[in-house]
Amino acid sequence: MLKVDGLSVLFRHRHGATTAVEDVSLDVARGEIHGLVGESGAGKSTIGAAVMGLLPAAGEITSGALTLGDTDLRALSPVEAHRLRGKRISMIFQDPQTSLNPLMTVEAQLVETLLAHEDISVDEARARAIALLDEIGIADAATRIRAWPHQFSGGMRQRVVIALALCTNPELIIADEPTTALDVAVQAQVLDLIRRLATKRGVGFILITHDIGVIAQVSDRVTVLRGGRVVEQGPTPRVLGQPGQPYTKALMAAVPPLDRRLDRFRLPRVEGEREVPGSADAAREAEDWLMAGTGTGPGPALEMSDVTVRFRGERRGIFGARENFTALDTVSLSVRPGTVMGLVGESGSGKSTLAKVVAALVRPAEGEMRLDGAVLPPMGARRRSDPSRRIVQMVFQDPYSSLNSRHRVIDILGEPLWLYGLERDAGRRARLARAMLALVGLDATAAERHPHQFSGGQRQRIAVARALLSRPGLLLCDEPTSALDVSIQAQILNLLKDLQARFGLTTLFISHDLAVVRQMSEDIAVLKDGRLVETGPSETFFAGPAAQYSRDLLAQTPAVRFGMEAG
Amino acid sequence: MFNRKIPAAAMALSTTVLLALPAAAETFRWAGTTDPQTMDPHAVNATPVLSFLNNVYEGLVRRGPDMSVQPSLATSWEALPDGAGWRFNLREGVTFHDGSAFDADDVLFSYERGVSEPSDVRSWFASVTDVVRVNDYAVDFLTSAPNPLFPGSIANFMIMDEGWATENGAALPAREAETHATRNANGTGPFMLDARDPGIETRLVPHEAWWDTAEHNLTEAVFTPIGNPATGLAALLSGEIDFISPIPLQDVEQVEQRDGFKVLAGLETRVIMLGFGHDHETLKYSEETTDENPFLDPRVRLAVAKAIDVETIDRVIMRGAAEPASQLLPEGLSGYSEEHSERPEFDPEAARALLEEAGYSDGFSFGLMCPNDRYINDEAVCRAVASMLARIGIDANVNAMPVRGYWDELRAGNFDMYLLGWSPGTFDAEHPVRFLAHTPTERLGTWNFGGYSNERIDALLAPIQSEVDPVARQVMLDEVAGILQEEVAYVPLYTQPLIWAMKENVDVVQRPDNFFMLRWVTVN
Amino acid sequence: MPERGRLARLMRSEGVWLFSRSPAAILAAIVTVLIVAGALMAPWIAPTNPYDLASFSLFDGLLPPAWEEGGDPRFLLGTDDQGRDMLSAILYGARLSLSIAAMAMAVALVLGVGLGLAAGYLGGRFDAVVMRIADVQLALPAILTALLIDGISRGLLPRDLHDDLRIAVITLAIALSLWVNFARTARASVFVERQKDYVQAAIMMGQHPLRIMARHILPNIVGPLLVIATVDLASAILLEATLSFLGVGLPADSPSLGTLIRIGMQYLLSGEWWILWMPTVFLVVLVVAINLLGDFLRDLFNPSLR
Amino acid sequence: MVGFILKRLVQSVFVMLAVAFLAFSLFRFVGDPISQMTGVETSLEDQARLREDLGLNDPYFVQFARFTGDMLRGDFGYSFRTREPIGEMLLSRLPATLELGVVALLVSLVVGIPAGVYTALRPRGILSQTILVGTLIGVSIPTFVIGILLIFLFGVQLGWLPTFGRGGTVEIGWWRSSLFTAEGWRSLVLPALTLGLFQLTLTMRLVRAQMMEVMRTDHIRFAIARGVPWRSIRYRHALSNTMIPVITIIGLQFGGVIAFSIVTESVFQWPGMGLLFLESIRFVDIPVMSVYLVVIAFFFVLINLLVDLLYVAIDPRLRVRESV
Repeated sequence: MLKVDGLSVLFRHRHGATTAVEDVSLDVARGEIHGLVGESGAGKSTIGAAVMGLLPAAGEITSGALTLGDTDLRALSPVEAHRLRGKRISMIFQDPQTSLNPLMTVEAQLVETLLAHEDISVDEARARAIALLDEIGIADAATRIRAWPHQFSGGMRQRVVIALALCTNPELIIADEPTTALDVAVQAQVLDLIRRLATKRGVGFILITHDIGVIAQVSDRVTVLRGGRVVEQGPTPRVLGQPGQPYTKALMAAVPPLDRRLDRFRLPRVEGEREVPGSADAAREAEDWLMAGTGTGPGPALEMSDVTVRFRGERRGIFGARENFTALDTVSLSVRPGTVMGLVGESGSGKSTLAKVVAALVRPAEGEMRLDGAVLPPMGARRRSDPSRRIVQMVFQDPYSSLNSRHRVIDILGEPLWLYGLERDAGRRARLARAMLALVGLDATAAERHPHQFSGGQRQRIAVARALLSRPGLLLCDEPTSALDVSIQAQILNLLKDLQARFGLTTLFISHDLAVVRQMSEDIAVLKDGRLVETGPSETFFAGPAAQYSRDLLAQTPAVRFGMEAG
Repeated sequence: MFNRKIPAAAMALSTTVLLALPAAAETFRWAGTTDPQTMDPHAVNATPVLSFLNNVYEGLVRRGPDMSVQPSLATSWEALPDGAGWRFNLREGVTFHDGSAFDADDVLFSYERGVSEPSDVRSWFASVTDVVRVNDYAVDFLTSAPNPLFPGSIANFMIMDEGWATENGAALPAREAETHATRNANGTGPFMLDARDPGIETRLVPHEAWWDTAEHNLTEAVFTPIGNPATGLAALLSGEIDFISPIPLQDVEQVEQRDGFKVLAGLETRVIMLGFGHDHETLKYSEETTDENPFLDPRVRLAVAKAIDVETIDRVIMRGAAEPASQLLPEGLSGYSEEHSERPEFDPEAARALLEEAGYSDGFSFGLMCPNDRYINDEAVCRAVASMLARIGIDANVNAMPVRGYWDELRAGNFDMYLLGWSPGTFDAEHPVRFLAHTPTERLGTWNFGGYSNERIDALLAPIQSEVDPVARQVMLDEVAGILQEEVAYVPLYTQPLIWAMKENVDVVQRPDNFFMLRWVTVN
Repeated sequence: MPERGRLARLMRSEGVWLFSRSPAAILAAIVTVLIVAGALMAPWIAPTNPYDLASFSLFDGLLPPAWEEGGDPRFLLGTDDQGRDMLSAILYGARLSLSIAAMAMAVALVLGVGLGLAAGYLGGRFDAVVMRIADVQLALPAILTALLIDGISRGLLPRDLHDDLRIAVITLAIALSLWVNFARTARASVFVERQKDYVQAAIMMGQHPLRIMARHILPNIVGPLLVIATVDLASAILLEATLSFLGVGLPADSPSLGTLIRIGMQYLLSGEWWILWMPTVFLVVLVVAINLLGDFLRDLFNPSLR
Repeated sequence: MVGFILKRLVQSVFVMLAVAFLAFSLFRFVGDPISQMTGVETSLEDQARLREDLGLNDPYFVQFARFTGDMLRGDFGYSFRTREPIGEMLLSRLPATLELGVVALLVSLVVGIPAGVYTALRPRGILSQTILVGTLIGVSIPTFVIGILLIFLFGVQLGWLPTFGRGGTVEIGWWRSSLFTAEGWRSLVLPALTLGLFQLTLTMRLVRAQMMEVMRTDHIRFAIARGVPWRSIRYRHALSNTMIPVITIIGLQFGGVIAFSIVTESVFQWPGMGLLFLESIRFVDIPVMSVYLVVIAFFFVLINLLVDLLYVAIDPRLRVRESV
């Protein structure tokens, strides 16, 4: 149905032009789901945009043929191309929150799209829209259709987006990271829906994602991309099961397995990969400094008893009074000294709130916290000079906003040393900061540069270095790698595992990804809607979870089960 | 008592007007910069109000086109024996706008109202001890001392109808809250108040039963205030209004060049002068001379007078429309001293010599206080004076300010030299002496901010006021003028021009007191 | 560890490239630099010193520009009613207007950003109070603020001190009517930055709130503030002209551009067109240039528009 | 809803009180009203008595308490100049200012929004650049110069429009309007244009920036990807999302319109509250000044409240509460 032959795309910008996609060929048959996988910057979205004719202004197709059935897409005039969009090819975007026009009802948007391509009456259009919503699983569609987009949950909204893309029975739908913004449970349902539409309606899908689990679960064929070039292509079981190319192998090795725990990700070297090991002796100097600080013993034990957090509800509109929203409900938890406790739950379960309570960024309504037996004062009560300010450190999720883009790395790293009076002399502070950079695997020249000159992975390394420079006892990691590509994630997880093991840091590791949690934590706790559902050693948990909710969670997490030999 | 000089233009016109027959009837639209505050003739003693109300109300006497005192509601008046006062014989058959008759009671009521506490015209009756009703049509005004000018001085004392005022609760002028008389009127004048929208528009229509013959041919007169001079000029040039006063001096030439429009440039009875701080021990705004006040030395004051080139100020800033002045009142008014009509001539060298003689060869700096929105081009004149004085080494730093705060600053003595304009209410030389030359007391010398004091002048004031023989009176006035000139109490600069602009087909009479009389307006 | 020119270096590299591509911005920059330089060097390049009363005489009053017939080569752009050389008056006037506008801007910047930053960061009652004060300020027209301050300074200060403080009075009046823009913008930006992780991290580490505001948040909200600054600089100059028109402006013997225009207004129809038009055109060119620069900065700092 | 409005009204009382206090403190500093109210020949004694009668010698706070007390009872006091009740004066001048302000705002919206949309959709077009620079020049010339120029061009040279004042007014109860006669509209054109020009540029630039921002959002890209006709994308999807933030800013700008009206009214002799305020300054008519400012503060707060309510009415996210 869709045939892409030798596609190359060029992006023009102030330093000249870079080739985003080079000589990519792929074809998608009716009813086939073709996965496009690769790390960020591999050119997946560019290919999708090129097919739709929606390349950004600076982009330009330099060569290659794009044919849909017997229509040559590149030969179309802008008017013809626009008429084709929605009629024969549709597209779905990543974030359902922003994909729908907030000021128009779902009905208005559906009817408008239908009338754009078919001359049918408004009533007919509405009837077809309602039927479509029913088909994709929105209960009571007839009344729900008149609702506004903000009245739908994330998952439901993505279903509406799919309905919009589907309503004009296109031959091909390009889905760009359709499930990345969704929770695991909802992601599973959406992927099933896509599977059903492909087989039942014969719609061809191009499924663009960086999540190999999603590809494994639902795609028929897959193309692995790196730097705009096709690394490998073929039926999914073969490509993922027996990867031919070294890059694919490395990619698969970096995927945290759900079925067993590795002591460390074994990342084979891939040519062209710029791995810059920090100079060994500088790293050792930082290590000695840390060892001198934390002493021999492991990090402090953290106990939380009946911690409850209530937020004054968002003023829902001008009319209603505020109702309170309970984020955490009498959570009691204890982290053994020097161990890693994994905290897992869907978005909105309160896992981040818990970390923020420990970090005194959120004020608990009730409950008590203790660090090695001593009371850990909550927000408001914890004075700025309280020793726990130094002992408890946190690594945040979004690498792009956790570092102040106006400061140099040397300033960012020097701040804790100066603040906690660990090192009076400015020169010594700079030396120590460079040493710590080496310890986290970055070269000393990074010190003079600004955060925006680093990749996501490197920034997280800097964030970890900042945390270590206050000689912490307790490290809180709030989804530190969920924004990173799989291979980078593996390196960061290895770093955290090594540092935790070597300095005995008590760590609270938060993630929505069970596979990642399994690799990191000795104990595990599962949160649902602010309540602790289950806690215990992780190996026993993964052997057979006690709570039904945990079991469902485990079942729905897409796992790469192609009998792949262990890494 | 008027000689040829002032106001020639007015004289010529007044004769022709009497002969011209009223042509086709017209609505006459005219504008001015400020709206009369009130329609109550006794509430505010200010030119804009009195000028407007002179079209609606009438006094016992009135002033003609040449400022001569003419009979109005009083047909004749004679001095009572041995200067005890004046008897006024009232005109019979006069009716107010609402038809009620006019008689002596109305005069008595208006007098009581005029001297009441809330009234602002009490000062006119300072010399009046009592008013006696002789009969229905005769009234006596008894004065504490012989007052030869009394009839002329009450030309603006307008008579109200007792019945109408008392019925409508306007027996007294408004104190805090307005009365019926504030926005309504019932006079005997040639025009009736048809509509009054304060600050926006006031409409007058002719009073059919007016006792005098109407010389105008208007069917309706509409007054609108226009604050911004440029907008006012545009209103005239676009034909929306028929007459406006004043227009900026610099636009006179342009208006005259346009066909269909004309300008009447006469002189107002206002002399612009510089005053000194006679009672200031030291200069208040000087950077370096803070221990003495050079202006106390008459030679320094004379130097100031000689350093100012009034001819050039007239040519450049006043476009030649002003008239150099030598005394506190303009030439041509009664009591003007011909003897002292020479002003110190412009001689910077002599000025520097005088300064040297007085011991200020290297000059000094001082504060010159001026209004910026009171007189025509007041701020520009101040800056010109300052630059001329700078040329002889005395540096004035000019502080021009809106008039709203100006009088307080002068009363508080915040100046070393100040600009002042004075228009004598009684159009006689005694007026400026009473207010500007006499030593400041509760009632006299109230505008003598500099605190100038001279026993001889103080002594001469009373005799001047009561001297009946004009020749003897003039001798005394000449002596006063001589002292003021010799001591340079003030430095008179020029008589301010009066600029009226109108359409070609409009004929008016321009009176030097800047009163605009509708009854002499014809639109042909 | 003060971070020195890095921020500037970052902007320049990106800015310079963008700058070179938009002709309007280049033209605006050249014009602004020329005018500002001309104004600052007025005492040296202006033919005469219009503030020195002895340097000009009434005889030279109302002369047309040199190229018109009747013009005098000594006065390139003609003279005003006082005989002041228009060119020098405009240069000195521009210097005064620019310095007033710049000073007013500085005061408004410090006051507005300070209050806006604190209101945004502390929130709660302090924020409500600051916003209500902003409401009060917005409700008062600029002329009233000028009157109030002029009146208060006249009341409190000794008389002679009051006169040479007139410039300070006007500056303060203009500053007071401009600070609200800065406060609102700063407050809005702080709301956004506060949620970001680098601020949360600083709070968690126990840094002093003032330090968080000054070293962490402020450098990140410089963008929008700079845009407001250029636009407000233009409106500050215009405001000074309007205040002069309403009679509350500067004394006539040390004229600013606004005063020159007010004086010029009186000669609008009377044939001496240059007294009004020379300063007005000068003011328009200056204000347009500054606004164009403002637009360029807004696009520079608003990546989505690039 | 009621709670919200009550809270805002309480805040508005505070704002008005603060403005009244500031306005009343003018009492001491702007000049002495008595010298303006009496003639040249009035004796100092009479002036002193007048000052006593008007209670101007009382201590500052006594006068302020009396002033606010009367205000709360609806008695706005009397003008020093014309002795008229100030409430009546303002009421007679209110329609002129409001009508001028609203028409000026309409002009700025009717021209500003389409111009903003056009320059957003064709940023590099020649016409767009000329519009941008043209309006910039318009805004750079002081308002009073523009006013006078328009008067001389259209009033004097061409004679099409009246040069001053407010013609053709029709009385409807106490509201004197100039919207019902051709003459009324002719006298409105020039002042509304002068007052509107500044707002027009502001509105245009706001719409332009916001529109360009919205054109980049996901839901617009999704609409394009669905093949929705361009006209609907631009004017139904993009423009409606553009209008929300623009409306709040325009609401705030209305305060600016009132402030600028002072200059425009004085140039056109437009009998509105702005002109009354200027005259009261020239005449040191303090009661009128103080009451004017409090009324303006009230309008400003009222407009803020209306804008917030309008915001809710337009944006369903705030209006409809329950979520599935």
